[in-house]
Amino acid sequence: MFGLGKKDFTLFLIVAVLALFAPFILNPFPTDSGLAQFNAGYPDLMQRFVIFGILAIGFNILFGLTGYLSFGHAAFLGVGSYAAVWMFKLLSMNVIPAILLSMIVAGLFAVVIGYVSLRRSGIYFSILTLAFAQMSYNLAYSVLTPITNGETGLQITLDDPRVLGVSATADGGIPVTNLFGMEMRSFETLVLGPWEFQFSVGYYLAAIIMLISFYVAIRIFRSPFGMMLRAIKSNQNRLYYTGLNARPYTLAAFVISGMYAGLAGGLLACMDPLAGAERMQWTASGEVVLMTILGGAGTLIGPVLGAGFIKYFENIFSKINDQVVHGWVSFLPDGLEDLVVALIHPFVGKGWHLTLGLLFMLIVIFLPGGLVEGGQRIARRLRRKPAKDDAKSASTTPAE
Amino acid sequence: MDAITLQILNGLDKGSAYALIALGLTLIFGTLGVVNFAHGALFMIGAFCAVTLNRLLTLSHQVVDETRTDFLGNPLKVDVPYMHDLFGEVTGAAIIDWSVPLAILFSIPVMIAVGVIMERGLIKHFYRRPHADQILVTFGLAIVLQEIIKQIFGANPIPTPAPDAFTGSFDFGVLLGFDPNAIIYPYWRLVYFAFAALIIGGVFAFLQFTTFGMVVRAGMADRETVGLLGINIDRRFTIMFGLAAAVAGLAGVMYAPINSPNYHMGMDFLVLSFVVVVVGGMGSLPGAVAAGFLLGILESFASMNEIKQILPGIDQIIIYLVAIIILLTRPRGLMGRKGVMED
Amino acid sequence: MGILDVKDVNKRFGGLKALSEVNLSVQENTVHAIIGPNGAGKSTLLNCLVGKLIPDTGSVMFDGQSVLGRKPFEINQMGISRVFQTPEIFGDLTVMENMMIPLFAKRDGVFRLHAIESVENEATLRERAEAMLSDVNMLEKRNMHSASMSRGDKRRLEMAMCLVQEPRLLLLDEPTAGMARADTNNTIDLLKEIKEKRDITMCIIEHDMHVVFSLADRITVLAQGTPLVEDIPANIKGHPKVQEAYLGEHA
Amino acid sequence: MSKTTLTRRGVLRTGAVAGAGVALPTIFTASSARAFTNAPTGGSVTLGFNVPQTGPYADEGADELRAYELAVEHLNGGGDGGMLNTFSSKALDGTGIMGKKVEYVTGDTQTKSDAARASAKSMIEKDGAIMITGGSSSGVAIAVQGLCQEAGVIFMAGLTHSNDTTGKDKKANGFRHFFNAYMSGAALAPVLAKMYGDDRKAYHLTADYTWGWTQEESIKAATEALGWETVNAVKTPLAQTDFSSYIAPVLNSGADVLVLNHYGGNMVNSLTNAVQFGLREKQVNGKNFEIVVPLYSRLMARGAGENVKGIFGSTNWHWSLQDAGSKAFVQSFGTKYGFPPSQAAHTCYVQTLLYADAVQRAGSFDPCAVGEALAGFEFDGLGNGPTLYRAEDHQCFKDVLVVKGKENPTSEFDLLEVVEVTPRAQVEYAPDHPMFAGGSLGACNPGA
Repeated sequence: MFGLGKKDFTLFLIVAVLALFAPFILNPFPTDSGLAQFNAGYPDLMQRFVIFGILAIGFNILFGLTGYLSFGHAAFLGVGSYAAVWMFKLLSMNVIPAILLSMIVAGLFAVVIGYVSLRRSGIYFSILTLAFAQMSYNLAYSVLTPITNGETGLQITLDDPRVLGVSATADGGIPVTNLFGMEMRSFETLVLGPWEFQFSVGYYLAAIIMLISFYVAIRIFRSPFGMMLRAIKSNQNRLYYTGLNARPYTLAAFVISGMYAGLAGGLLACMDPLAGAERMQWTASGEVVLMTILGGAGTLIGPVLGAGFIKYFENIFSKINDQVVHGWVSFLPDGLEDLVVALIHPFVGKGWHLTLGLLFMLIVIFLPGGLVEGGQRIARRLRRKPAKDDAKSASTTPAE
Repeated sequence: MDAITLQILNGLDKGSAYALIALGLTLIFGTLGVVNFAHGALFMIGAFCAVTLNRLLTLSHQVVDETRTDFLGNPLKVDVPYMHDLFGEVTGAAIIDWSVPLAILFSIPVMIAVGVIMERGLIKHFYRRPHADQILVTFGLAIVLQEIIKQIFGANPIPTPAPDAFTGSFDFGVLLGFDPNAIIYPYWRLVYFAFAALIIGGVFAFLQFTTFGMVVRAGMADRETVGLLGINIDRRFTIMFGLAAAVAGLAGVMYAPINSPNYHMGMDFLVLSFVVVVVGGMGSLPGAVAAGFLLGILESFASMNEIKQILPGIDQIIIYLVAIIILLTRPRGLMGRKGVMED
Repeated sequence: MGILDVKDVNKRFGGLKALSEVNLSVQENTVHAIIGPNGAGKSTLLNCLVGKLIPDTGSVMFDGQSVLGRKPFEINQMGISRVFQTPEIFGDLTVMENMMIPLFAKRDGVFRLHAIESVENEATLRERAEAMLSDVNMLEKRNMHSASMSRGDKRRLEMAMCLVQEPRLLLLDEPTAGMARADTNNTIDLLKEIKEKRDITMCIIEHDMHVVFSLADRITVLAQGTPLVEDIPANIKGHPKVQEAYLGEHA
Repeated sequence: MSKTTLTRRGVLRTGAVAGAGVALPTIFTASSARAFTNAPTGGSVTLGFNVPQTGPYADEGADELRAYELAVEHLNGGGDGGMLNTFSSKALDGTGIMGKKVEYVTGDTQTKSDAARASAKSMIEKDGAIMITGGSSSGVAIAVQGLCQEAGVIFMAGLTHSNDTTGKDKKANGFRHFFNAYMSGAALAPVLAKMYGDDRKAYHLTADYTWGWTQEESIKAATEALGWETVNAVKTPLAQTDFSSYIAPVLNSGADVLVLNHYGGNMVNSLTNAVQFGLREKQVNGKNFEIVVPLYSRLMARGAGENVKGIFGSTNWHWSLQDAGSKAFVQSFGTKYGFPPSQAAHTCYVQTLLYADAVQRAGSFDPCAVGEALAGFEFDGLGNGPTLYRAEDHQCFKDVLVVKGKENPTSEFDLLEVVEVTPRAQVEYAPDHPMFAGGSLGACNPGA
């Protein structure tokens, strides 16, 4: 179906259903319950899930297939965002030209960086990409401020030209990003008993683009091109003596993956028209790497899961403060309540980094191969089948 | 000319910190084949060894001073360190004053223990895992370590001064025949440079002249062959990890007076030290040291006004620019061996 | 004029003369073996043929075109395939995928961005791959993860990968090095079969004389970087210079 | 799913409904649209406290959060009431805001524009926050202020010192109580001239980003107006930790004053390095070499330890002030937490009270009504003397403190002493002053 095999089509269908019903799935707890803190079904976070999903899918095309570990992928996200915001400033608030330009600019940027960096492999390649990204970040934060607005990040203002749109709305406000009139920020709330579900235009645009990206990624994985990329990871020497030049293949993968990042950056700017320089910092690049490894490098769905996992912790755990924890355990006697709060305290709110770090370690120790591997194990156990070694070896293992 | 000499001094000083961290990083990589993203955290823990010792020495009891008031208008409680009670005010103050050098002694066992526990408890299980897994687990560990430090010591930098004898600066230029005041240099930075040179020399001598070192070097060159000789290389590697942790920790202890330690200082140095290691050539000890000093000096030159006026922002990117140029002209860094981490 | 002509090739590594005045001509549809003791320059010569090394002087012509200065993949595209001393296959891929890659290379050249097409839909190529696999008795292993196969199977697979490209010249670099006797015999049988079934030119670099005598149509003996003799196998066996070269090694 | 009720909380404009009609099922019928975003419905109102909880400013963020919690306690009638008792406006009575109990949610800005906006969006979209406040850097403040303008909620800035916050990036929905770089310069320069003479040669080291630049510009203008000469101004990378290569050349430049336009970790390190290099022991041009840190923060000064002694700078507020408001605040903060509040805590506490008071006086949570109540509001009793929230740019005008590092601190909090309280008149400027030109407030946005 749609040129996908049965398994892939099923996977795609599952992802599509999850994406379309995310507002329900991510809001399992009634709004007034103490557990509502864990609901993730509000527009901004859902948008982040799918947008960082796109970023990780793209990164996985490079890393999962070819084994080239780029440590500078955030740079493409950053230039994508800048390109999109500039489009909003100069042309119009319609998201289509912004998204297109962000992909083109990121693609061109990737051609240049990729052409140079791919002259080396292994960690030397990683450091080259890291160096390019850090240079971009440092310059964007300082001397390139006229283009990037440095520390604050590039914003849209009332006196932008916007030749195909308006500089300011009739009531003096800054116009809003939209798709032919549908505003990205607008959303509807559906109340069902104690539950509240939010349906955001921006989220659905991002989700549809994510599904298209996911579909394209599946096709790439199953294509001769994708096979060549896996061959590059497996044995570049053999590839050379089989009459194939690895360089254009890796460069193409790098550029495609850079364009995915640019698309993600552009979408971020569409949902919230601000492009901050921190998007390009090495920690942001590292985050993409972590998302991919955490989910399962080289698997189709892994990177999306990894992206969701990290963004969930960043946005949900950081907001749990002592007052909230007290709310949960208020049924306990006072002394015990304070003790429980004191025990939970280091891991939530300002301690969310600690929880994330611990989870990184636990996952990589107990689930080599990431969340997908974990899921497979659970599935196998449920089917009460003994774990087979060939199943494990047949799945693509992460690169060394 | 004096400006250039001054920047060379600055560069050597920055370079010594880079070289010390990179040395341990490349040692761990060369012997164990592990990409250790937690190495910056070891440097940070070293610096906090100095802070901890300082805190321990200044453990105090409170004495109420009725003549003064605190911010709420209550009588002021003055902290009196137990050291003053134990050794008298003068000696006690002197001991506290020397807490950073004393922390060297304190940190060595602590850092070796941290290193050995890390290796035996965690890293050991990742020797045969892909580098990607190693990166993830050590990165997770780095976050955990720095968050623990943050929970204990807070996020703000903590002043950790050098002993009074080493604060202040002296006129280095006069020694070299420049005008007075041309090259003023802080004592502690000279101490740091000398200390770094000593440690680097020590590590090289240890690897060069002891049997232990020779086995480790052989293991770096070809692990399997050494394993076949029936030598228990794993135990030696554990010790090497402890040693690398101690080197990073000592670099941190001595760095504390230069910049007040904070919990994220490890991450600040991590990327730079990776660049240093790779520019030097993965797994090459002399390469790491050479690259550390080279990048330190170039960074100092790039921050000179005369250069910044011609190339605005060059000091922001110099290290990365140099790394790119070196890696493009020398495929495996300055002294890298073929085939290391290239697949 | 053969299909491969090596003329006056010299190669130095620092002070060491690896190849000196090598002249060699491989005729179409023959099996030509190059033998010699260790350090005779066999591997250096092979690397000069496939583009890994460039000789200091001399020329290497394949079918009237110089291969010098071309990259390995360009030389492959000219029609030279290579089998390595230790089998080089795509270990992370299945046997079938290993077979498809050379077919794509043959059809599409050094690079093509066929990123949206599906491998599943390449019926013609799949048939050819399966035919080749059945020729080497590996059809039932087509979905196996290739890294998990025995060394003998890997060797077969590698040969199949080379043969499926229908090369005009197949270079084999010590195809039986390090193999047990039984495996060696299997490989010899395989090569014999290939030779009989197809019109193919092979050039075998070999250390083990036993292997080449049962296969080769012509043999060149290399010693200290220079060809000693070139003749049919029957004449090589008793040749005094060959004896000397090999005995010299054993002494 | 027995009963299905339907409400509208979303920001949905009629145009969008028409456009989105295809995507949205028909069960979404437009009900009576409320006038503004997140109008509180029940018996409580939610405020969003967006402070750095991770990263280098985490301690400052923690102090801000303490102040917010204290403010909420006081608004809801708990504790000793703090500055509610000294505040010149008596609209607030300790029963929450307009009778609604004050609740709050917290978020982590990570001191990154992106993360701060994500966190603020989450508080607005998920938790229904009606006002966002907090932050510890200008980049974040400007970014979040922009977001609040778009989303239609009020933004009460926390610690932000850049001229741009109420200059070229000012927004109708944003309000700043904290002082700015221009005010630092205007307050500090006369004191410096008095202490160090008016023929000094200054050398600036400036953090290479927008806040650093505005501060350098402000201090330069103010000192040059009094006769100082600027020998050189060097930009330093934000990520710099070792400033030796920037500091070493200062002595040979002919300068006799070093101005450090740095904040946070940058300030701690550059000041420590400058003292290490012995600058303060030197004589240049026959005068003692001096160092100035125009923006002081007590929390950061702690990181520099002994090195701050005798060094001049400016600050928005300090706990040693003896007016009734400051004393009341220090009393309740100190009693609750055991140490005195920082200037960041003070400004955050005050901003919360000012917001609550404005709502009470306006009689509505509508951001436009609140904005009107705040604009041009004159008040006193909140620690800085008589203060004006200027209508033209939403900047507070009040006295500015010139401080210097204390020689004999009695505790780890007692690091600064107030040298002079610069009167408000001296730091005022016209709304169209060139350093603040280029932006406009625009119209207030109630969100729907």
